[in-house]
Amino acid sequence: MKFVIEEFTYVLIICVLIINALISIYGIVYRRSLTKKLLSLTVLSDTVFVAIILAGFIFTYPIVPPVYSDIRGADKDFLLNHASDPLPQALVLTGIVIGLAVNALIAFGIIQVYRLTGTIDARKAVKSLLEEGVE
Amino acid sequence: MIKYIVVGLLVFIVYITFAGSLSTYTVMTGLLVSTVLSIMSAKYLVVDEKKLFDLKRLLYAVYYFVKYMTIIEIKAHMDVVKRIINMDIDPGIVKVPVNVKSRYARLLVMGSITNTPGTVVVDEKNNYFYVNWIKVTTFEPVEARRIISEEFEYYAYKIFE
Amino acid sequence: MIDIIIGVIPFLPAFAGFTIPIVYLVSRKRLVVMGYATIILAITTVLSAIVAYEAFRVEHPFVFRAGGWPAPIGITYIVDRFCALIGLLTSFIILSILLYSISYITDEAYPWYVILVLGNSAGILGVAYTGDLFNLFVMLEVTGVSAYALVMYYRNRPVAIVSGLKYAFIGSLGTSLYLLAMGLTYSFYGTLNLVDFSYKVTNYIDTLHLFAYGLIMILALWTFSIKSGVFPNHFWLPDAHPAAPTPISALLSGLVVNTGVIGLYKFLYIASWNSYRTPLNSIMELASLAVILMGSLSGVFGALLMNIQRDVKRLIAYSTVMNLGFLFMGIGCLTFKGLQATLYYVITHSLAKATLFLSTGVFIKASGSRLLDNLSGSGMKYKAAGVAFAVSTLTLAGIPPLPGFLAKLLLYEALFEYNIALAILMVVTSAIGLLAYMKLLYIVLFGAPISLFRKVDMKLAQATLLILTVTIIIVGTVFLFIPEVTQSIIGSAALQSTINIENYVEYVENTFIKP
Amino acid sequence: MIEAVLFWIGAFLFILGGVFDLLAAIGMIRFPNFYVRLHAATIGAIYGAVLPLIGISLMALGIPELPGRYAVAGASFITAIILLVVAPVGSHVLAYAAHKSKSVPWSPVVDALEKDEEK
Amino acid sequence: MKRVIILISILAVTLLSSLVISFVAEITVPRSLRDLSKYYIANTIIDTASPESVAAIVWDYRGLDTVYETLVLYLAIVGGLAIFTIKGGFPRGEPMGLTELSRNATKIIVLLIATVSAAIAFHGHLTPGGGFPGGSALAVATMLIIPVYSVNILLEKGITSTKLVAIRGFALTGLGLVALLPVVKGLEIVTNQKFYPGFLNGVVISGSISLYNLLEFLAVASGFTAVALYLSIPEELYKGEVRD
Amino acid sequence: MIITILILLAFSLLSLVFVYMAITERDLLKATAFSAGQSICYAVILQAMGAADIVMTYVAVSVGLYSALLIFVISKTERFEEVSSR
Amino acid sequence: MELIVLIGAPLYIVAIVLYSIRLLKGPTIPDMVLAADCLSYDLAVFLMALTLYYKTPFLVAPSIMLALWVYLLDVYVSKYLVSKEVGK
Repeated sequence: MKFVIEEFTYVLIICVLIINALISIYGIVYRRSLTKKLLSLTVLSDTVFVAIILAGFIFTYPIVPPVYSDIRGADKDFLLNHASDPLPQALVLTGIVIGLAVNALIAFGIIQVYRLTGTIDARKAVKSLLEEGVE
Repeated sequence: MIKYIVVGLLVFIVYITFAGSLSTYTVMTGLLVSTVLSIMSAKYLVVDEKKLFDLKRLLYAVYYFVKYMTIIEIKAHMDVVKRIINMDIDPGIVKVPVNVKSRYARLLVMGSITNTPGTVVVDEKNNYFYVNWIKVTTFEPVEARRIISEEFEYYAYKIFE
Repeated sequence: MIDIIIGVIPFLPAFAGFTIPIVYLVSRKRLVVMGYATIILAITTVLSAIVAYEAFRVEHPFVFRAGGWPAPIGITYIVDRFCALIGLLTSFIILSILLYSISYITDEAYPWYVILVLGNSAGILGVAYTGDLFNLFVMLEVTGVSAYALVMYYRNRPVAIVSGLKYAFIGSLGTSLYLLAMGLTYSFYGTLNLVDFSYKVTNYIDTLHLFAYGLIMILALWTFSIKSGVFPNHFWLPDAHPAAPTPISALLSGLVVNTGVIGLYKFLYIASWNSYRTPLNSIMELASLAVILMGSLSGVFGALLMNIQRDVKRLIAYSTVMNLGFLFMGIGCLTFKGLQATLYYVITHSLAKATLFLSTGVFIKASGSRLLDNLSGSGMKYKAAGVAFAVSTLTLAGIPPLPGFLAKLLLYEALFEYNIALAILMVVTSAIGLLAYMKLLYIVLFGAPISLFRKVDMKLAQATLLILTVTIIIVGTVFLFIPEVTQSIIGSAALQSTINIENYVEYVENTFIKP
Repeated sequence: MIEAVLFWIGAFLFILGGVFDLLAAIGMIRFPNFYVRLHAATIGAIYGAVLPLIGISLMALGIPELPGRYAVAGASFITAIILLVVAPVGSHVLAYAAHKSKSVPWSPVVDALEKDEEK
Repeated sequence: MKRVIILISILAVTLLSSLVISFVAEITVPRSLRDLSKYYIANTIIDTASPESVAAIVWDYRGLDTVYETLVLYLAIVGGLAIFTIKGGFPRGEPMGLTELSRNATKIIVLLIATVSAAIAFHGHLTPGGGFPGGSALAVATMLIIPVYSVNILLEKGITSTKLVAIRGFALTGLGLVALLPVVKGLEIVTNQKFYPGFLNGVVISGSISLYNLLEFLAVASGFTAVALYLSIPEELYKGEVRD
Repeated sequence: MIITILILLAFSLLSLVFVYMAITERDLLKATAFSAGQSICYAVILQAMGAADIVMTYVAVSVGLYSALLIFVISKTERFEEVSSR
Repeated sequence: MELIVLIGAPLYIVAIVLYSIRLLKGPTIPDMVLAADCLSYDLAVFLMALTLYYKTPFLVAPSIMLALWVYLLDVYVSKYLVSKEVGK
């Protein structure tokens, strides 16, 4: 019975992550407000991060961060069996920073769009450009 | 001068406690960080450095902390928990005069009032706290002070002034 | 020694970017900052030329291990002849773009501009050299972020900001999906290295892994098509490229779009050479078909839309869509000829497109307008820019002595081998494109001048344009008339990563194991 | 011996905190408007968070086989202190903003602040 | 109301499909690490003198990624500041801030945050944490000051954007130099243990990892503070700026 | 192990709810609060998977900096997604 | 030790779910932010308890950050409600 619960959890998380990603892609593509698009982008990247961490997750108790308690490395065997996977963590760390960078840049851009066109609605902004005429 | 040492010590203690070790590396970096931070921030944090090394105030603070966490809080918690169950509420904002003057004393009073379930400080204006009260029993400021904040102010006065 | 140089090449512009604020605060002179960046890029160009020379001198690709760690543990750069040539091309074109910018970018925000250009060049060079799938992601983001910021460089123009935002949204959506692909790669195959991945792919051929492999391919393909601006994801490109300052348009249209092609090369050629022996083959075929279809569709779209543009920069941007379509068709063939055509086409297209944009920039600055009609006759006014304009347009159109002809010829041969219908489609498409090019050429060079031209002082820019023009002509004549050179450069580069791929991969694998 | 005592005191505090937390959550659901919910939130912050954190700190001290137990105890104690500082200020700031912007409709028995502001 | 119905149906679909999949498909949950991560965990102390595997991967095994990731952050901040540049310099308006009480409390909280962030950054090679979490924590401290005290107080205390960009430039130059220095001795870029010492008088410093952490801490904190400064400039100033 | 599974189940479903509400909410300030809730859920999931490094960075970035960034953006632009729906 | 956490955890999880309902329903912004506050104070405790459950000292830091960062959210939302410009 126990094993079924674990498999169910695993599958459920994967399903939830897929659906979260789909909802946020919907948000990026179809929602009109630029701020909402930015928010959806953050949700999408967060979902991807959790998915990557899930790829390195192992079902064991207890699960600890891959850090030695002392410099001599006495608890090596314990860590080899109970540590979480360090590589996806490193990848996600890189990914978080990069996502933050891009989102900060986009936030600056959104504010500037509002200053210039007076709207943050993506379609209205494009429309106002057409009315002005492209140079 | 004393204020720098005190702020630095505070920072150092927080640093060591957070890092949770007493290795050479932690102590060295802790000293560095506490020096830098105390030089940067002590002049904004401490106004009157004479009060800092007064043992009596410290003892009062400890006594107040223990008493506050046990007796006062339990009373207030039980009161509000009862209200959660029987929904006996009459919310309102009453005016409460404050007599303590110094900034940290006021902060302590405000924190104590807010941390007691049933009362939340909404604003502070002209020596009055405006307190949001879950069951308003009196509209009179002085009477309200007696119920809400007299005890806190007594200790705040002892500790900070 | 050479592998240390390889590691330093992409890092050098990045490091220069880090130091620019200090240089600016110390000097506060535009020429100093620009000159500093130019010197750094010149050094980079020399170094990448050395790498390219060495890559053709020896048989095997170079492997650089960052931090000294062997392959699946650390990051490696794998520089074969293809990548080395692209690296040389990139650094050369960026150097000329920066030289051009010295006389073009004269407003106050120039330090930011220089930093962003340096960062962008670091990113493209990194994409070209890297042999690690996750590092490829990081490099794509370096390229992407600087490109978004550069598109938004004219901060008081709504067009620039809105199209830059569009680019940023669609680009970061793409890279998020690529990151997901990296997660899948790691979770299913346990490696992130290109060559290691290509070995491990064949170890697992159950249904789940097949599915994962297909998903990885789809996500990567989608990302690269966004980065290159190819058909289903081309819509951001014609907005973003014209909105930027002209040197940046050249940078984006000439080089940044190449990142998708390089990524596809790494995925389709290096990472999956091994998959023909297994059931993965069908997935590969599907991927190749998808690439070719996307390419041909975007070729058609680009060519048709080119003909109805009135804005000259938009016209050239649509030409980029068309040419990237051709590139995708070439790289999707998965054959020796396909890769050969792709490599030569990349070189030609980058050089010509950069030159075209840069020369148009002179006219635009002179006439103060981007409408095609207002530019008429400006080519005669500025002789050097006019010559560069003519040469680059004719190159893109594929007129015989210039390199564009040979590129189209090679592509035609490759496509003919794959499917004759595609070859014919490609010829028809380039004929439609030719119409637009001819219209452009006619109006700019021989049209009657209708507007007053301002006097612009862009000597350095014109000199740069002349250098680029001479390069194009040399490349065209040498490669067309001396087939041995073509064979020994383009051919051998393609040979290395298609027919001799097993030696290639074996060598790389051995270098990994060797400490 | 002392460790067992510490452990059980900590455990008691932890469970007690959980009970109070649950009560506070029920209060959050049941109370009619923001100004009343503030009081439930206070329960959640003080006896629902600070107390169990102190409990965890005691528990960690009471388990000799836990690696790095002083780190756990110290960190949770620091967290408790920080919460004690942060929670009232957060509530106060929110109440201030809600009152100032008049974004919460309510029917108080008396509103001395509004009267004074109208003056 | 429509939203709630859709939400409930999505939840139901998710639950049902995962139930069905977990019963039908043969799924094995992972119970042991991959070989590659086993290598990382087993050898991190020998290879990099750092007991923290994640820090070892981030700054040593895959250090190049992280250096370029720093470049991405740098470029994004530079791009943002390029969009927001103002000619006249910052305004000195009337500060408004929040209530007096929250100011007094924020002082203490900022000090606490700064201490905690320093602890996180300096122990990056020993415990989870490092330059980036620490730096963003310090940035949070300054970002607290902005709404509570108003941006003017920061400017009056001499924390201007020029200085911040300069600090960031110096920190990043240092970071680049740390990465680049081993090349002088003919080693690969971002080499750690062959060039930098792992121990100093018996204290673990893990070679370049702690250096990177320190520099990244400074760079990230100053970068985000600059971003927050620019974002908190009142909008009226840009009205005239945009019309030019 | 049972608590890990409990956390994973509860918080993944909760995060789905938050994501849906955040994306479909018209009031952007409320959407920001929902997104903060979603970040908190993800942070707990990550913590339960033993990724402490990530949680520290993630909490700082996603709960703190993103919320602040979004509120900055909202305060400088519009609070509601479509003006007419007000 | 596991037992204690095992007994305590359902209490906290139920509380968290109830807070989340308030966060989702919350008719006004201050309600929602207050719920987010309580949520993260709770989680600070819960994550600390998880540290005991996993028997490792390295998971302690996130809870302190959770408690601090939500204060940032509070302050920003309040400032936005009080005056539209955050930096004033």
